[in-house]
Amino acid sequence: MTESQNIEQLLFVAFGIVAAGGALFAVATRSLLRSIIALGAFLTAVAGEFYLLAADFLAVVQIFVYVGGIVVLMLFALMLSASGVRHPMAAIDRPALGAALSYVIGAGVLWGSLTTDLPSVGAGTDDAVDALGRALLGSQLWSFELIGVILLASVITALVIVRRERR
Amino acid sequence: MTTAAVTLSSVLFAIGVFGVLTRRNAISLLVSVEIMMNAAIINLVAFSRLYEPEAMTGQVFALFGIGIAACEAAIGLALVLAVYRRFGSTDVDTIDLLKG
Amino acid sequence: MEMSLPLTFAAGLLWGAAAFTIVGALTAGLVLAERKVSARIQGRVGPMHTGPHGALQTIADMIKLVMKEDVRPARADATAFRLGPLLVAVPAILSLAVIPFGAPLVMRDLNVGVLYFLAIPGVTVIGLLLAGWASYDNYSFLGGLRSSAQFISYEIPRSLTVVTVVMLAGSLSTVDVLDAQATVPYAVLLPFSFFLYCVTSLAEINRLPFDMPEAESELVAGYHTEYSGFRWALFFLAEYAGFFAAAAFGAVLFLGGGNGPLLPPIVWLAVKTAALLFIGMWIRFTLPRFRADQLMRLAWKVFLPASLANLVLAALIMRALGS
Amino acid sequence: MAGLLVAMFAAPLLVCVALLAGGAVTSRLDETASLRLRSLAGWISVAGTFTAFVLALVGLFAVHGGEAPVLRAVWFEVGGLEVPFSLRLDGLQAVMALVVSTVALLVHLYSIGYMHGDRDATVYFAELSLFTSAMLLLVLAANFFLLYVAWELVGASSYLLISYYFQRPEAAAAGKKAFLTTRVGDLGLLVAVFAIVSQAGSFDYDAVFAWAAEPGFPGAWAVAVPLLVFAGAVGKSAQFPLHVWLPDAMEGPTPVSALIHAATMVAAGVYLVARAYPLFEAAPVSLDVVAYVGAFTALMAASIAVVQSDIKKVLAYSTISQLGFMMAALGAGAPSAGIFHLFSHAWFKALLFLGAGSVIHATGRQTVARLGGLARRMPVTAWTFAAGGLALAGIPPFAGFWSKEEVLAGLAEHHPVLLGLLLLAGFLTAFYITRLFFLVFFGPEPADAPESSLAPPAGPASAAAHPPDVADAGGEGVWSGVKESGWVMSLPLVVLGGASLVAGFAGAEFLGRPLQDLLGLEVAGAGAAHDAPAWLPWVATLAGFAGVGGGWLAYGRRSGRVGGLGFDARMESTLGGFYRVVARGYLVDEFYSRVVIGPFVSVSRFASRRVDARVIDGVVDGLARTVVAAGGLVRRLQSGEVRDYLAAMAVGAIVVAALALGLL
Repeated sequence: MTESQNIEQLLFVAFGIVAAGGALFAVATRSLLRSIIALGAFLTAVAGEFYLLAADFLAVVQIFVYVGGIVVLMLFALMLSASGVRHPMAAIDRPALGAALSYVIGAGVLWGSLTTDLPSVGAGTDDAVDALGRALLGSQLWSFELIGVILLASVITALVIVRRERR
Repeated sequence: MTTAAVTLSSVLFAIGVFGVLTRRNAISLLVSVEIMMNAAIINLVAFSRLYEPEAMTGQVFALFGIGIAACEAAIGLALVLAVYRRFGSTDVDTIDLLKG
Repeated sequence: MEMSLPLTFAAGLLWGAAAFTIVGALTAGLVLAERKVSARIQGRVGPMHTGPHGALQTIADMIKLVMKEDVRPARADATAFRLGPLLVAVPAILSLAVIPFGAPLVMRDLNVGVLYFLAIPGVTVIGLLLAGWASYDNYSFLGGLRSSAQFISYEIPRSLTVVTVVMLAGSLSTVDVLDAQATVPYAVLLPFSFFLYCVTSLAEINRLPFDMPEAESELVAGYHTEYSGFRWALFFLAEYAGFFAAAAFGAVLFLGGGNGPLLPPIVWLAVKTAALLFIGMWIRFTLPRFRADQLMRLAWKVFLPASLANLVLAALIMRALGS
Repeated sequence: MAGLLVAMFAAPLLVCVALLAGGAVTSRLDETASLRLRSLAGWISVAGTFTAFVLALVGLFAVHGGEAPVLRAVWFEVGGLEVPFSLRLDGLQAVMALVVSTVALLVHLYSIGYMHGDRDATVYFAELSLFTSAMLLLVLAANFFLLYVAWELVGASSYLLISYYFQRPEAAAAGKKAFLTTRVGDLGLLVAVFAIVSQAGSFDYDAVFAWAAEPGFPGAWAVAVPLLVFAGAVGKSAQFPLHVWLPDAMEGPTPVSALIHAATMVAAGVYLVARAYPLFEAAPVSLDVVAYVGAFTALMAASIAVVQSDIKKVLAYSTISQLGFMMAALGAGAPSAGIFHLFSHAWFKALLFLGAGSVIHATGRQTVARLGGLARRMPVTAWTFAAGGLALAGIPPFAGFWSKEEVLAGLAEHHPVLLGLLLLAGFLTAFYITRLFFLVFFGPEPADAPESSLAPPAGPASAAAHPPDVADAGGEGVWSGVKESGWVMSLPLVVLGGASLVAGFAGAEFLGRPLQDLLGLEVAGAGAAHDAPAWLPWVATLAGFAGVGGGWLAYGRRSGRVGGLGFDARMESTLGGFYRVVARGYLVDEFYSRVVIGPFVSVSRFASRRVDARVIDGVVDGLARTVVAAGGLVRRLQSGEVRDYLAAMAVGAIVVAALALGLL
């Protein structure tokens, strides 16, 4: 194990702590605005994890779509609906039930993944972007097109839903 | 690092589940769902590196996951706005009628 | 240049610190330049008193700004109010990281550099929304919403336009894009892309004729109405950093960046960037402002189709020429 | 090349989807965009059909050059049965594809004029494009399963188009009738497809034909399969006894009638028989059935057409009759003659329908008694109609002459009786089309118009005497506002008029029958078409001229005095009850409603009023009461709170995962 791999691991853990902390804050805070900002921090940290996992392209896409897109969308929704201002959010509801269930699920998933015999870390390819591009326009072309169609459909659907009825 | 990745992903997933079960605001629910989604995507990326670094299947899947998340957010938030207009609140517990 | 990760990390920190200083200095220079250029265009002389020909005027202004009291509206959300300007300024500076200023002078030759440059400023939108929302003021809120709507709308045609460059260069790395222009700059090969890039970039950085969000006449000062002192200076900094980044990036993508005879690359890049900056200022003091609805209509009904058509056309031509 | 096949049917389909989606979105979001889309819809779908037309043309040349494109792909697999998605283009299919796409193109173009200003034009063009796509798929399919799928698609889209004016009860009923009547035949085809795949083990044309050509071909299947296939063809091609839907289908917009009920869909049955010809060859008795049904239908429908009073009904019965000619040729062992007649018929019958549509569009009327003297007002329509009529009557050198000649020659050797029937039908054909032409375009203007067609319009005095039959333009002088239709409507007329004149040469004997060569359908044992008796062409031509001459004597010559309809009245008084029976289509509809529908309705009534209302409802109500009572207990689980459901889901997920891992 080289020194640089060590540092990489360290960074991975650091980003992981940021991510987990952001996620926890996002679900725990009573202010919806802060929850969304925490989500943004969480997503950025996850983008860092992607970078460390040799997925540069995904990391940038994560920032592009998630932070620059979805978080902004959520902020818009928050501001247009003014929820959280006129109606301050209720405190966490039934925390015991949530904690129990999420503990069982999380522990189960963790136990399942750790008891599975995972291979040791393989090296990422050198030109991940190139390989990704080839995969998207080659073997995965149909799924890629399908995603486009789904996106278009959801955009239209969202437009139709949000549009105000004519009086 | 694989262990770290699956651990992180499990923890994040559990946090997301907790949020979904305990929050009452529709936007908060979406936030929690996005957290769960990211937990899954982290696994995809990590395993993509483990199993078939050349085929990129995991990364492609992760990319699709992000795309689907965008769709989900668009429609979900549109619904939130529509619900807000009708009920004056985005609290999911106020929406307990099948017919608005 | 292959560096080990810790070294990269340290270099990154250094770059960050340097960048903030450099951007501060750049902003001072750009503001002065802008005031001088506007004065020339309007037949005035501009600042003359502080320093020779007013050269130190902006320095004085900056000192004044930093010394001013930091006012915050009573009902404002404190966290969001503080976070807003930071989230606007930091991405603008971060986006400079992938611009190749000359052979060794690029902080990080990401193999997704172009995409990075397009993605990072997207975070700015969050800052704009937060700043507008947190000020608890209708003008600010409207300004924030308008700015972010404008930003998001123009981000799409801008990205689509840059895709033509990526297709032609066959790489997402800014360094590769630069190398690919060793003989002919892309402005010659992709003139329409260049035009679209310039116009949408002007809109992205909120400059005239697209500076609707801060239109003084109707919104006072948009999302930064309630800001003062250092936080206001951050917005100002971000605007000029963004202006500079867009020009430098345009010079790299379309004008061959540091490529040029005789002179060292950094000088060539400076010359080309300065030319684009000058054009930006020129436009600012020549054209009138658009109305908000015109602005959005322009983005969705003109620029989006135009950039799509440009993309398809470029792809077809490349296919036909077999490159 | 395989892409060509997909693109051919996909182009109109894409247009259909785009129009429907665009219509749905714009009508919901933006009124002006919706209006703009409606006015553009026609041109969009013309573009789609034009693409298909160009591709069909390319395909035709490719086939001619000997390289027929083929596409093979597995569609899905069910329990070891592989259902292919395979397309191909051989001579027969290339000719059909060209006919379909050309007529569709012209009809789309014509529809832009005809449907101008219609409120639902977007939907209309989407449906028309859907039909075109389905029809092309039907033609291009290379296996029976895909053929059946396309067959149903064609049926469904035709249903949509027939009942396009669904606010009118007649149109809705006509659509239903067409759908249900053809369904009777479709059932036969469905059973045939099942039988084929269970016996031959494959859907592919080639494999099935190889199976049929085996020496030990089992006897019962050999007869049953072609007859079942023919049942499908009888339904779609409106042969006796399932012909009753076609006249009613005239409730649809007239361009639809031209496309579906003249040139393409009704020809699908003929195509089907020609396509499955090897199956029929294996059982000569099935060929005889085809021949007799076809010839009988030809004569019967021709006689009905003579006495119809609605311009479109005349053409509808004429279509049935001509399809009978084609079927007769197929049954007599001359498939290429049948397809040749299909080919030429498509042009002139589409022309006649579009001409009729032009008249209806201009005048708003379609009863011959209320038309007349239109030749001066609408010269293009009149002269192209005349060309179509001459082609239908079989007057040389028009298209119908050459193909009818081939049909008759095919019958000459083995079926002298049928030959006689068809000669008589040919005479009647010439007669009724001449009658129609003179009644519509010559003679005086209708009684509610001034005496001279040149005189200025008179007052509305007499208009009220005749109730409007579609939507009368009002009480002014009847033809005063009538003028030739715009270019989008007259261009297709002129093109089809030209085609009616020259299309026949494609299969003419003195040119070496290039069309028949391309089809590659000639049956091994049947040289009959080539050595027909020398007198036959003369007799046939004579029959045609006799019909035209008779028509002129009865309706053209003395039209000035008795308003053209005098001969109808004379026929009625001479023939008496028989005339009325014929006019009502030999009472087939009445027969059905008495013998089939009546008992069916009474059985249904019994089932609904006694069995259903008392027995079944009693059981169901009892069950329902039990369920309601039980539901009252479970109701408490349905709190309507999203998060309760989510929690339940999470618990469920845990349980399922535990079960899957064997922990519970």
